[in-house]
Amino acid sequence: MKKLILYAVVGGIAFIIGYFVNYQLFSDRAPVQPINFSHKIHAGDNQIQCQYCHIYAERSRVSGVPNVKRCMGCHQIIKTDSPEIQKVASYWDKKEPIPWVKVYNLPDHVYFPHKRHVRAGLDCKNCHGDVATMARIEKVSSLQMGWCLSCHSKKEVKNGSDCWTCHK
Amino acid sequence: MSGFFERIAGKLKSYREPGYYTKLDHKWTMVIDLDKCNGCEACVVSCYAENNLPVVGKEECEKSRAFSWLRIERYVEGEYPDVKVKFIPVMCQHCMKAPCETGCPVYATYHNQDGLNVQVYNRCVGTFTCATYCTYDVRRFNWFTYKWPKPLEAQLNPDVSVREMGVMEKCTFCIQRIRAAKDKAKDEGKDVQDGDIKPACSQSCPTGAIYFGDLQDPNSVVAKLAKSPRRYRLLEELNADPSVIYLKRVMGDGNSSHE
Amino acid sequence: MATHHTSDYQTGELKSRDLSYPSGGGISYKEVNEDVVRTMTQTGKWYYLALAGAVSGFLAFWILPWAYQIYKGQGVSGLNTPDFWGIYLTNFVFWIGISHSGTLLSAILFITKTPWRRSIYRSAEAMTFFSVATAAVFIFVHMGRPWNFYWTMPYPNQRQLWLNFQSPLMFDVFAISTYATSSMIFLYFGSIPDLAAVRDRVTGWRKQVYSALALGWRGTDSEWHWLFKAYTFFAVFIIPLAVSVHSIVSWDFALSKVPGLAKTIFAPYFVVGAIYSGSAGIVTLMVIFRKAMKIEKYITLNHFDKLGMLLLVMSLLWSYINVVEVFTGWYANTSAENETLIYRMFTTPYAYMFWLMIFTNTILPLLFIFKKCRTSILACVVVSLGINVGMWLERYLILTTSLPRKFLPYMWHDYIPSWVEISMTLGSFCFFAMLFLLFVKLWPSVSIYEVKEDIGIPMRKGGGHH
Amino acid sequence: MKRRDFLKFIGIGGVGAGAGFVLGKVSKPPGAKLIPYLIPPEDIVPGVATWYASACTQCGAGCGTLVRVMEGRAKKIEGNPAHPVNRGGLCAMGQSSVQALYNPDRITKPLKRKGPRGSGDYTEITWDEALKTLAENLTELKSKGNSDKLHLLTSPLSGTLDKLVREFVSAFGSTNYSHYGLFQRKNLAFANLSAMGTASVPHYDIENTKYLLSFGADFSSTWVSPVNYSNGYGKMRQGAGERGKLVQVEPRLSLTGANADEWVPAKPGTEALLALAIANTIVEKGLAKDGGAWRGVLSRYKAKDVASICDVSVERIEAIAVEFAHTRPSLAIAGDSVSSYENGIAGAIAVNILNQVAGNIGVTVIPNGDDLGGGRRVDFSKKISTLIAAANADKVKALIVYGANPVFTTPKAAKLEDALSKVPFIASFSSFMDETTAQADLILPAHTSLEDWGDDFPDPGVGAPVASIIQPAVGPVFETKSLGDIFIELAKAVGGNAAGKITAPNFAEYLKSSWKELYSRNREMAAGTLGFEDFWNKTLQNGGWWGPPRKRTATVSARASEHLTGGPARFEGEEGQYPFYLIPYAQTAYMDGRGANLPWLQELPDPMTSVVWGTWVEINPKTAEKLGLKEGDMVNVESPFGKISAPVYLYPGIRPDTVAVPIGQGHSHYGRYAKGRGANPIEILPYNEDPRSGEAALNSTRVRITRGGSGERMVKMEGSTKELGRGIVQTVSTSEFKRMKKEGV
Repeated sequence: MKKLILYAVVGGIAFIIGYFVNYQLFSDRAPVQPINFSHKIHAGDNQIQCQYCHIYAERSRVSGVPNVKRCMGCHQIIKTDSPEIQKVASYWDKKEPIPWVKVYNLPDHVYFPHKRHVRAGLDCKNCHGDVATMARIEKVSSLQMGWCLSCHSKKEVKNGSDCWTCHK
Repeated sequence: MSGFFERIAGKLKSYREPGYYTKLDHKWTMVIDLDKCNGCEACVVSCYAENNLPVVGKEECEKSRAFSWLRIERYVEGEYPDVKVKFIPVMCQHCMKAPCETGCPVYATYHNQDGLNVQVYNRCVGTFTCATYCTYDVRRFNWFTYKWPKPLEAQLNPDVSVREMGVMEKCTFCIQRIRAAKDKAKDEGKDVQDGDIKPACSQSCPTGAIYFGDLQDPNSVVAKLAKSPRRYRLLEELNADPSVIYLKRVMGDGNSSHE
Repeated sequence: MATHHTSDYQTGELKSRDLSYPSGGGISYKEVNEDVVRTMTQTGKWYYLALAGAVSGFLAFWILPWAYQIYKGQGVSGLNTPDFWGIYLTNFVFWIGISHSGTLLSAILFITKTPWRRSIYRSAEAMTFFSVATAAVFIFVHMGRPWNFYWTMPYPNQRQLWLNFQSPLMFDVFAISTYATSSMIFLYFGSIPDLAAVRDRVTGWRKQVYSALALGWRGTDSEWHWLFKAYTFFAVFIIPLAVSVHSIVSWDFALSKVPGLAKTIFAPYFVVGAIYSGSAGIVTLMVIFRKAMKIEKYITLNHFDKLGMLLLVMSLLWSYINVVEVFTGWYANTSAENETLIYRMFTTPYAYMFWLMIFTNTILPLLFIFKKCRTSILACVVVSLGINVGMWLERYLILTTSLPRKFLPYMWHDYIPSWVEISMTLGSFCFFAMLFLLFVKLWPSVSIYEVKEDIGIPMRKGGGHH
Repeated sequence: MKRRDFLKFIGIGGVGAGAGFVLGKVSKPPGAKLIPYLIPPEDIVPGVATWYASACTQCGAGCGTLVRVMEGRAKKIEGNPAHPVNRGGLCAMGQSSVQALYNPDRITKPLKRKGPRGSGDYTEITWDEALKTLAENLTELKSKGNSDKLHLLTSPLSGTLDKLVREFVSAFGSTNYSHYGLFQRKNLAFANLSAMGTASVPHYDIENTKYLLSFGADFSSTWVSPVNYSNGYGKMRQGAGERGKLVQVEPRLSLTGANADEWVPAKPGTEALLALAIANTIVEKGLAKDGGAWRGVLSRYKAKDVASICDVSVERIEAIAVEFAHTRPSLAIAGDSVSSYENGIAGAIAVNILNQVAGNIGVTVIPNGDDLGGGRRVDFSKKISTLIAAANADKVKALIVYGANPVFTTPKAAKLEDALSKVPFIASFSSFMDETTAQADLILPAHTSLEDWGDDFPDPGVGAPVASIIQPAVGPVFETKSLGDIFIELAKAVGGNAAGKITAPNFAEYLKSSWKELYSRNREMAAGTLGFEDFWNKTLQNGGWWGPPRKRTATVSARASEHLTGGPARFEGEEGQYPFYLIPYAQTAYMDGRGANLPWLQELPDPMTSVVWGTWVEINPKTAEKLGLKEGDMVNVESPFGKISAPVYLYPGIRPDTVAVPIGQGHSHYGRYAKGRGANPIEILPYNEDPRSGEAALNSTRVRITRGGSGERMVKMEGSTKELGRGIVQTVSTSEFKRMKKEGV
C-alpha cells in the first residue's frame, strides 16, 4: 500500500515534469507549413529583398505575408512543374488563401510596429535570423520581454523600458 | 543640524514628486467646459466604441459593474419648479499625485513620461487597491471574461487590447491615439502639434466641450484655457493634482424675468 | 528553564497557584506527561466526526466556491464598483486580528513572567499561526488573477520588473510573511522539550517524526540554556512585530483617501481591536478545547478570570478609540465623513450591525467587572462569542460603509455579498477548525514542561509548598 | 533501496514523464495561422486604418461621418469635421450604427414565411427565389389591373434613393408610396408651410442667438438635428460673443431643459397660448418690428387671461416677452412636446408668429430652399389612417415596408395590425426583425448604410446647400442587398414600364448618373473642378458637397393665423378619472424605438434618470408621496385606451400633474437586446391624427397611476443625485461671469 502511494507520487511528479518540459522546451520553432516554402531559395540563392514580398513592413505594424497573387506573379512562369508550386497554383485556382502557420507570434497585449523598427534602420536579421540560410523558417528569437528589453536598453531607445511603449 | 533635516525632507519630497526620474515629455491635459457640456452622452458611446468596452447587461449594471470609463454624472438641486440640473463628465483624472499609483503593489499602474496615469493590463494581478484608493471611482474591473456575440467582435479596435478576466482598467486618454499621432509625427520628422490628438470623447462631442492637448506647450489651446478664471479641478482639496481641468458652468442669478 | 528560575516562584503567587490547581500538588509530573500525550494518542469518535466535518466544510464551503470563482471570475462575488473589497478583506482583517493575541499575549506574559500563561499559551500560539494562514489565503481569494500571485514577491526576472515598495499592500506581504514565520518559530521553539517528551512515549512512525522534530533534545543544562535564550529573544522580537503587523494592515485602508478609512487613528485602533478580538478568540477556543480534551485541570477558571480582566481592559480601550474615531470624523464636519458616519450608524441594515457591535463590544464585556462573571464558563462563552461577532462586524462596517460612500455621490452603490462570499466566510472557519483539530492531535497542545514548573518540584504529600 | 525497487521507480518515472510529454504536446494550443490576402485590395494596408467619408442615416439629420475601417471591418464612426451639419460631432445613436452593421440579430438571408404571421417562423431562401417571388406577386397584381393596390411604406427617404423608389412606383402604376416615421414632424412642416411657404423645418441659427426661447424642443438629444443644434449651443454659450441665454418651456424637464437658464413649466397643451401671449405682450409694449399686422390676431391672447390657463404668472410672461424682444438676436423654437399636441400645428404657428414679431425671421430663422432638389418631400396626404382604411376596404393587395416600423409606433387604438392581417402579401426590406417585419410574408434584407451607396440632402438645411454621399465602407457582412439594387432588379423582373424606365445596371451607377445630372445643373458644383469624374472623386473623398451659406428670409403669412386655436390642447380621458397628463417622449438612445436593439444604447444611462435597459415612469416626488409610491415601485399607467406597467422614477423636473414615459422599449421582436424589455407607451395612446398634416398626436391623453403590474426591475446607474455641497460641479453666476468677461481675466 505504502509503496503504491510512493509509486503514484513518483509517477505524478515525473508526469508534471514531462508536461512542462514539452511545453517549455519543445515548442515548435520550425512548424511544418502548408507549402514547403524555402527562404533559402528565395532570399538566399535568388537574393530577393525581404520587402519585395513582405510589402507592409515599412508602412504598417505588420510586415505582411505575401498575397497569393504575388506568389503567382512569378510562379506562373517560374518552376511551374515543381509539385510545391503546383500546390500554390491549386490554392490560386480554388481562390483560397494559403493557411501559413505563424512562427513569430506575439500576444494580444503587445504592440509591436514593424514600421518603427524598420525605419530605425534595424535589419530584419536582428530578430528573424539569417533567413537566407533557412530551408524552413525557424523562430530564432525568444520574443520574451527580456529579449525585447535587452535590445531596447542597448540601443538606448527613448522611453524604451516604459510599459506603454510596447503594451496596449 | 536643521539643514540636515531639511535636506532629508527635501529628498523625500522630491522622490514623491512626479518627474523625479525623468522630466515629462508632455503633460497631456483635458479641459472640459461645463458651460458647453449638455450631457448628451455621445462621448460615452464613443468611448465604448474606441476602447473595446464590453456591454455587461442589466443584471451586472444593477451591481454597478457597467464599464463606462467615462460617465456623465448628473446632480439635481432644488424642488419643483426650481430645479437645477448639472452635468459633469468624469473619467480618469490622470492625477499627477495619483492615489492609485501608490496602492498598486506591482506597478501595474504608474505615471509615464507623458504625464499620463497608465494601467498595464498584463501586469495587473487584481488586488483592487487602485480602485479603492481612487477618489473619483473611475476604475473598472473585468469581473468576467466578456464575450461579444458574433459578429459584433468585428468592431473591436485592434489598437486596444481586449482585457481578460481579473484585470483593472480605466480611461487612458486614448493613449493609442496619442501613440498613433506620435508615430505619424515621427514619420513626418516633427513633433506632435496641438490638435493632432483628439481622444474619442473629445472628437465626438457635439458641443465641442472637451479640449485636449499638452499643458507644457504654452501655445496650446488647453494651456490657454487652463488660465481661465472659470477653471477648477474635481475634488482639488484632496491634492491628487488631477490633469483634467473643468471650466465652471455659468448658472444662477440673472433670471431677470423670474422671481 | 525549569532549572534556572524555580527560585523566582519560591515566594508569593501562592494564592493564584492554589486557584489554578485546586488539587494543589496533587498532580504529578507523570500525570502531566500522560495527560498531554493522551490528547494526542487516544482518539475518540467525536474527534473524527469533528475533523470530518471541518474537512468537508473546508472543501465544500471554501475550496469549491473558490474554484468556481477562479473559473468564472470575481464577478460571482457580490463585489461592485465602489466596494471592491467587501467581505474578503473583512475576513482578512478579522483573521489577522484573531492571530494577534496568541503569540503577542504569550510573548508579553512570558516576559512579564505571568504564571497563568503556561497552560494556555501553546494553543494560543497555534491559533495565531493558523489564523494568519487563514488570513493569508483571503489575500489570494480577493485577487483578480490569483494565478499571478507570485508577481507580488520580489524575485529577479528577465522582464526587469520590480515591486512598488510604496504600496501598503507590499508592506503587508512582508509584514505578514515575517509575522507568520516568526510566530511559527516561536511556537516550535517552545515546543521542543515537549516534542521530546512525546517522542519518548510514542511508537511506530510517530516515533520517527517526533524524533526528527525534537532535534535530539535530551534536556541537558546547556540545551535548556540556549532554548531559553532563543525563546526570550523571539518573545522580545515578536511584541513590536505584532504591533507593527496590525498597524500595517490598518494602513491598507488608512493610507488611502477614502472617507471613513483615511484616519490617523487606524493603526492603534486596529492593534487594540486585534488584541481584543484575539483574546476573545482565545477564550472561546479554550472553553471548547478544555472540554473536548478533558483537560479542565490545566486550564482552570483562574485562566478565564485573568483573560476576562484582559478583555475588560481591551474593551474599554477599544470603546475609547471608537468614540474618538467617530468624534474626530464628526468634528471635521466634512460632507464625506458625515455621510459615512450617517450611513454606518443610522442607515439600515448597517445601523443594526453598528449598534449590535456597540452592544457586544462595549456593553457586554462590562459584565467582566464582576468576578462571578469572569469565572463563569457560560458568561465567558457568551461574552467572548459576542466580542468575536462584534469585532467581525467592526471590520465589515469599516469597509462596507466607507467604500460605497466615497467622494462622488453619483457612484454610491450599496454592497450586497453573494453566496460565494458568505460560503467562503463559513469555509474559513472550517479551515481554521480543521487546522486546529489536526494540531491537537499532532502536537502537544499544552506545554508539559511549563505546567510542571507550576506544580513545583515533587515532594512528599502535604509538603507541596514552603 | 533494493535494485528492483530502484528499477521500478525509474520505470514509473519514465512512463509518467512520457505521458506528461505527450499530454503537453496534445494540449498545446494549435499555432496561430497567418492568412494572406488572395489578391490585396488596393486601399488596404493591414494594420493601418482607412477612413471613408459617408453620412449617417440613423435619424433624418444627415450628419457627415468618417468611418474607420481596418482590414475590411468598420471599427468606429466619427463625425466628419468638414461637414457643415455636424462639424465633427456625432451623437450616441450615430456612433452606434456600427453595432447595427454587426448586430448579431440581423436577418442574414432572404426569408419566406412558413408559420402563421407574427410567429417568426421563416425559412431561408436564395435571393433569386426571393426576388422571383416578389416579382411574381407584383406582376400578378399588374396583370389583374390592380397596380394601384400596391402600397409602399418607407422611412422618410431622401435624395436619389427616394427618386428611384418614386420612379419605380409610378412606372409600376401605383400612387401609394408614403413615408412614415414616428417623429416625422409633419405638424411642424405643415405649420411652416402655411406660415412661411416651405414644408420643412427652417435652419435655426442657434450659434448666433443670444436669447433662445425653446418651447419643448429637446434639441440636445433627439429633436430634428441634435448634433447641429448642440454644436450651435456650445458656441452660443461659450463662443466669440456674449453668452446666449436659454429658456425652456415644457412640462417635463428634458435634457435641453436641464441645460436651460430658466425652466417655465407651463401646463401641458398651453404652450401655444403662452407663445401667443408673449407675442401679444411684445406687440402691446410696442417692441415688435411690425406689430400692426398682428395686433388684431394677438389681442385675443392677453397675458393676464392666459396666465392662469398656462400656470405661468403674468409677470413672468411679461418679463420673458421684454427680454425676448430686447435681446438681439433672439430665437423661439417649437419642439416635439408642442407639435405633438392635438393642436400641434397651432403651437408651431404661434412660435412662428412670435419669431415674426420679434424680427427673427431671416436672422436666426433661415427658411430652407431646396437648392439641390433632393430634399425630403413631405406629402401631407399620405397618412397611416389612409393605409389602414384602404387595407380594411381590401384595397391593399401588396405592401412593401422598409425602414418604418408602424406596428410598433402606431397606437393600438389605430388597429393597424388588424388592417395588416387583411393585406394578402407583405414584403419587408428590413435587415432587422422588427414588429412590422415580423408580419411580413417575404423578407429581403437590405444593407445597412455602412454597406450601401446612397446620398442625403439634410433636412433641415444649415442655411447652405448640402449634399452628402453615402458610400460602402465595408463589404456586406451577410447576404444582404443594396436597397437600390433590389428595386432595380425588381424593375427588371416586373418588366413593362418599370424596366423601361430604370435602366441602370445597379444602384451605384444610378446614383452616379443622378449626381452627374445634378452636377450639370449646378454651377457652384462645377466651379473649381475638372469635369464630373474629378468632382465625383472629390465628393467621395469629402463625403459630399456643400456650398456657401445663403441668406433667405420670409414673412409669416397672416393667413396662418386661421390655424390658431383659442384654448389649450384637448386631452382624452376625463380629468377626474385620469388625473395625469401623459408625455411620451423620445429618449436620447432609443428615439422612436430603433435604437433598442443596439447594446451600447441599451447600456447608455439615460441622461436625466441614469436608467438603463428598461422603461420607467417619471413622477414628481410630491405626487408620488401622495400616491404612496417609492422609487422603483411598479405602477400601471392606464389611459382610456389601454394600460402598461413600468417602475417609478422620482423626477423633480416634472409637473406634479404630469407623468412622462420614454418611447423606445417594449418591443415584442427586434432581437435579443430589445425583445421583451420594458413597455411601449405608444400602445396606450389614442389615435388622434391631424387631418391637415396627417401626424398623430402623441401628447393627447390623460392617464391614471395605480400601484401594481408586472415587469422588470428598474436599474439606474446613479447612487445619489445630491451633490451634498462637495463642489463637484462648480458654477459661477451669470453676473460674475459677465464681470470676468469684462475684466478680461
